[in-house]
Amino acid sequence: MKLKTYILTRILLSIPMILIILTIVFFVLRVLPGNPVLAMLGPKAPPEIIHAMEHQMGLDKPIIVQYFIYLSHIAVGNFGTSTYTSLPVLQELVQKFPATFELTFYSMIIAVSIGIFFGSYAAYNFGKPADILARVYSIFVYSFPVFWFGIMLQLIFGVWLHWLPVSGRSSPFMIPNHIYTGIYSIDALLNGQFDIFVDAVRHLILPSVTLGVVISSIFVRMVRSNVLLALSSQYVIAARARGESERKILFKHALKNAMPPILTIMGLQFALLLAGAILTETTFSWPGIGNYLITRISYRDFPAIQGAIVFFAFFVAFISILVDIINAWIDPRIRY
Amino acid sequence: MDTNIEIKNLSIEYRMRNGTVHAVRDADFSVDKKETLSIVGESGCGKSTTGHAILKLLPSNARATGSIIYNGKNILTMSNNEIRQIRGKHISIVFQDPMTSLDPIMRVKDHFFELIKAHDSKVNEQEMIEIASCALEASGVSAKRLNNYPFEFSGGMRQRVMIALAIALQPSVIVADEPTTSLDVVVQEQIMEVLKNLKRTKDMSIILITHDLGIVAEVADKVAVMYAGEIVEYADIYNLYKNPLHPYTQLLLKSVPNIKIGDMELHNIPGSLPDLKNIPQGCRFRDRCPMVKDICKKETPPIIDKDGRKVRCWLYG
Amino acid sequence: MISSKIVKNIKQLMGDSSGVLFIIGLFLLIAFIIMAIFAPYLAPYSPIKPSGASLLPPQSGHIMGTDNLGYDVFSRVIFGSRMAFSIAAIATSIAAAIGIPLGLIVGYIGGRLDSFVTMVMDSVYTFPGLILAIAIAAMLGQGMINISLSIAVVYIPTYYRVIRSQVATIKSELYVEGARAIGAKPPVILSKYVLPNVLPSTIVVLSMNIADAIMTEAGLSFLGLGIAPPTPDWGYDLSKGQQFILQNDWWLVVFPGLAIILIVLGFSMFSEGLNEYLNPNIGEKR
Amino acid sequence: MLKTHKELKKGGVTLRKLFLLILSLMLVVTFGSKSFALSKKSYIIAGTTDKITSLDPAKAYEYFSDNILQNIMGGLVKYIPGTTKIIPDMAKSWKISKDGTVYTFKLKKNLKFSNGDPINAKVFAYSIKRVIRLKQNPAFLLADVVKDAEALNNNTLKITLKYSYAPFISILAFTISYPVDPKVYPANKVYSGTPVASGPYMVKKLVRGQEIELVRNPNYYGKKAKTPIILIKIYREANNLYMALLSGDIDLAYRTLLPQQLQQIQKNKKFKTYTGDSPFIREVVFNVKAKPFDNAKLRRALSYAVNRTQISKEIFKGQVTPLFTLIPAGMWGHKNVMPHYSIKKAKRMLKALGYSKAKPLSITLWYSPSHYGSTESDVALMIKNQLEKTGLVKCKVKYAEWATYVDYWTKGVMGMFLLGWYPDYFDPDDYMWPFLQTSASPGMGSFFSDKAIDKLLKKARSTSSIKKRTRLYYRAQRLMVKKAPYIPLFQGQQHVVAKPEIKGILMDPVQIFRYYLLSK
Repeated sequence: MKLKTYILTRILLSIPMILIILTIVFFVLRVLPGNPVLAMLGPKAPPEIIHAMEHQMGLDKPIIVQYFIYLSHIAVGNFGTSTYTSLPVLQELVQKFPATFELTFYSMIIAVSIGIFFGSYAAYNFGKPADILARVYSIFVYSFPVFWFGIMLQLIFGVWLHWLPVSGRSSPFMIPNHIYTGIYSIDALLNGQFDIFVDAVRHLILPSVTLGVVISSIFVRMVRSNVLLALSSQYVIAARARGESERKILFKHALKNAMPPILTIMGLQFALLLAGAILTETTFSWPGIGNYLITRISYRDFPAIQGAIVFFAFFVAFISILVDIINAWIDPRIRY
Repeated sequence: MDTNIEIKNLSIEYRMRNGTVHAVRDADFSVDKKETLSIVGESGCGKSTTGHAILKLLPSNARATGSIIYNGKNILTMSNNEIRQIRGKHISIVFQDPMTSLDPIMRVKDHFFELIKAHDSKVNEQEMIEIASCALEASGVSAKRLNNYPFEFSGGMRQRVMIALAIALQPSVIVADEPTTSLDVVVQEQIMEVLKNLKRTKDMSIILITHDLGIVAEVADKVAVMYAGEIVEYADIYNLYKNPLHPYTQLLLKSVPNIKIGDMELHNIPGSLPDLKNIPQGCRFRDRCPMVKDICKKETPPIIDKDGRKVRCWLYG
Repeated sequence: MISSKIVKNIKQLMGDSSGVLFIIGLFLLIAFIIMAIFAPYLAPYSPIKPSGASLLPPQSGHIMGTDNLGYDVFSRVIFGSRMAFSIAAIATSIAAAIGIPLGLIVGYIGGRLDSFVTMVMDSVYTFPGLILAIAIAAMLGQGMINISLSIAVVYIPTYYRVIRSQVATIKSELYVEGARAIGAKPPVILSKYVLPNVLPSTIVVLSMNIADAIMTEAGLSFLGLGIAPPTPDWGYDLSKGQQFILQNDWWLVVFPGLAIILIVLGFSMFSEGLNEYLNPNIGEKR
Repeated sequence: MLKTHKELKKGGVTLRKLFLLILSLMLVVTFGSKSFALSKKSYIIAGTTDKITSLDPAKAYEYFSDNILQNIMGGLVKYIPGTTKIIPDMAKSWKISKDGTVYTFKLKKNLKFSNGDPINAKVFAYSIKRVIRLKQNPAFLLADVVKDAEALNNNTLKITLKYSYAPFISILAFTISYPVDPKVYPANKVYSGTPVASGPYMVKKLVRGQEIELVRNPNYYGKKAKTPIILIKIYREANNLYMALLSGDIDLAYRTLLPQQLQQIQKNKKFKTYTGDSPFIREVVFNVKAKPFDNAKLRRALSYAVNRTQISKEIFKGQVTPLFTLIPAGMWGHKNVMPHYSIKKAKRMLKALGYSKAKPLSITLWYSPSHYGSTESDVALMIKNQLEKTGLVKCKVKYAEWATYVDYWTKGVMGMFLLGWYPDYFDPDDYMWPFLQTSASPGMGSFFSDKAIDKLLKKARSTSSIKKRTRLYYRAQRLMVKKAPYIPLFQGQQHVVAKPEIKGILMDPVQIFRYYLLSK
């Protein structure tokens, strides 16, 4: 199978998954108590306006009809209109997405680097103090509630030491001149605005370290056990028997071979990262989709809640496709 | 003849969660230049462990004592870097399972490149391809397949690649650790042909680890018979087959009706290996030995020199 | 059976790191279980009635201080263990009660049903659990049962997947085939041959899940979707305490936070140790 | 062979170099200069936890949206800053007909919106009619009283009322009456784009839940705003706001730090705290149609058990003032009439109603956890504890998110719940009518109805003499005590915490926060 065909098949395979999540989300939210129309119009709205609005939103139709309307709307990229802001939900989500992406991306980089270096180092020093340290680290950090850890970092580096900003994505007026991607750290570099780049990175440090470190606990454990498995395999012994240096054995053979399972699990853990992102975003006032979702829940803004969750579903699906493609690229066996 | 590698008093233990396994005890043997030594025994008797010890490839929970002298130096006390320079260039090994011995995500040529670069970083790619092609052709694989991945090869072909890798830098010793066990009969024959050719054409000693007495008869010059971690008999091939001394060797040879047939194995002897975690006093073979005496249960037999042959049995003491 | 094995091998367990983990984890868990069972005897005050002035720092009489309404933090931490265990237990047992039989039956039957249910389960599994729990918790509203339910939904696929994949392998093994050949009915085969074989890994998953469930509950409480006050709950107390940490009223955050960290630590050490004890496949080869 | 060894070493060196490079980069980033593109004097950054819903005057109906509108728009009349006195704004003068139903306004000349479109009588007529047509939340303020609005000529506006209505001029000072640009704001749809300004500032950028950037309106007819740019950062929680303040991210915090944070920062010399009265009130609402709250005696008994001083002191650190009527202190007509805390009386009355220790009164108190800030659960719990202190009450506490809460109270689901009130216009009428008048009280979830009170309130509306109206409201308040449909709890305060260099912070009794007076 060519890589292209493989990618196409993989994308087709993820459609049912998205459909299932869409269905669950739809029916879960439809049972929520609280009339969204009333929430939108306020208690003093006259009944005829309420009915008109219900009609306009299609809430007076049978639920199964509503379901299919909803699916057909999503298929054409219509996520509905927020009852809170009267803006198209998709537009709001697209506006918030770069922030979430930036946070998760940098957290992932931190988590993956800690995971790979610490995990493979521990596996390589199996049973030695470094290994025990890695295990203690992963178990300990895993039990940190994300928001608790975030607050502690805020306290230490923001409030006490005044080193780093504790909330938001940028200092006032420190926004890149031209927005290409919406990811400030990248846009600033594209514009050549170094001061803005520094500002964006300063804002990124605490939230992405919070999320990255907490997630890294899982990665350390996972990399350790997979590299351990790879290190005990015959081809590693064979490479050693050929006179290959230990460092090369670790990186070229063990780590590279451990990569497909690691990547697959990392792809799965990406879901955990997103969940953590919601807590991190709320802790650091990071203006992303997680913050958006939590705010809108208190307003019973149905289309927005639904939209945010659906958006997450697409994001997760996209990442798992990406992971599979990278795997296929690393490991030729998958491609064929 | 010059001695190429000499093993003295080699003992190896594995420390496991539930006790210590005494895998090899007091092994003594040597291999001369151009000579083929065969280590035979049932599976689990410590012969592979001995083979791996020669390249210092034992797992981290293993502890080896004694000495393995190569070029006047003890391999067991070498630093990682010293042994690294010997592996693949001076002593190489062919493993039992060719299916897992090649890195699945590396092309065949990359395996050769890795080997060559590990020992001489100055070689350019053209030279490396030449060396690799040469070695592959010598083991019966077309040089055209250098660009293939391991999973595109059959088991037999992979073993040929492994052999090619082992001989590429013209080492003086090759350890062949049950090179044919996991292959089917026809392929076994082919691989043995390759080994026999090597023995003829290249200037190297081979340590052949096997439980196949047929193969032993075909290629070995000397034989060390191992049982439960001990070498029970050590002799040249002619004497061993003509007049086996140790009861175990005798049983082995009896269980093979025709040594010319290559696939006879040792499972015909009643009883099983003792538990290597807690070995009782006395001879390790006594429970299966037809000629067992009282002393066998009380005292461990020493190595006895008989007519220039070595045997570990009270029958001769 | 397993427990007697454990006792027998306890000395041997202490010999390596996973054994130490297991023992520490077990010790922590026992401490918390005792705390939950004997909460009324251990706690000096009622957790839902003011017992002193507000915001007292730790001192004799209030060893963990009091919160802004004068509730005794120590008593709330002790009673909070009940909530943690209840939610974790209810959530994981609902998840297990649905996930395990479903995995057994679907895995045994196989075919199209299998691929359909597996697809549904995989979809839920790959979706961020907390986000799903948030949506469901927001829908169901406050209360222990509701929170447990929303957490349970997230963990059903975990059990389903573990059980189904094992059933798929076990059902083709010789002794199961044999049982089928002599005419044993599917329920008998499932309960007599398959279930005992999948149980050990289920126990590991179970104890890992409990740790996860406690974390998820704390997360929900942090987002204001958890237990309604004044019911003692670590997650709620922690998020409430965060409003005071900047005034250096540190005890409101440190103690409930520590309780969460320690109980999660207990469960994950316990399950990690158990896992390596039951499946000692990695490590000895190298 | 030897080379390999060297290479290994070399590899180690490059790795170390890379590590150093990353480390130094991190240091630069951590301590790097915070160079700003603008001079410090040219902007002020404010922080808040409030949220914006709509900036269309026809829809805006909660504090923050209204407050922004008050800084970017203007109306016919306005309050003198720092007082409750109303003066002309876009109007030059006005006349009221003798029967009090026809208002005729003369407008100032050459008024312009920020986009250059003219503001004239037609624009006003369009805007008022648009509000009534759109029937959004605050529309009743105009719809209930305005019969018609028409432009007599470019500069003359005539508004006809349905009946004589004394507080009408106050309504004209409220955001609902602000003119909007007919070319931009559609006649039959709420507008959700960037607002067209008529006030000192205009909105340059609005990111919901994140920030609002205000810049000077070049076409403003009045005094220009002191500071060119105001940036308002929006935080999710008081903690985030407090931390931003402490770490110097913002120049001032306005609405709403937690009481304990405020208490703490008052001791901090790096900041200045400003405190003023607020017209905001909080109360417990009884649904007088729901059992057991349909009994006025029971409601009174419960109101004796509530200790407002404890709530004020312990939860709000004294930052709120106990209130014993619906009209806040500082406003004419205010009279503290409701009974003070007396647990003895509460016990006696409850016993008289047949409740005992063995058979306590079992009730549920509802609250909404985030709408009134995170202190709300504490208020609910403290009231619960106070009621239970009688020993005759068993009180459960339940909560619902705001949207559900609104749904619940309009449907009468909740029998006893916490609510707050921020006035639409500064007049006692706005504290009495919506609570007690038969047609309005369902909107408050109380469903209270009393013919005598209805009559008094109606009369007070159409009377213009303040003296007479004061007397009418006194009588209405005394009548209310007997029925006790509400337990007023306290009256808020407004607090601003700012860096000392920020000038122009004005604590206004109407609680209009004027960003255009700020400077540094």
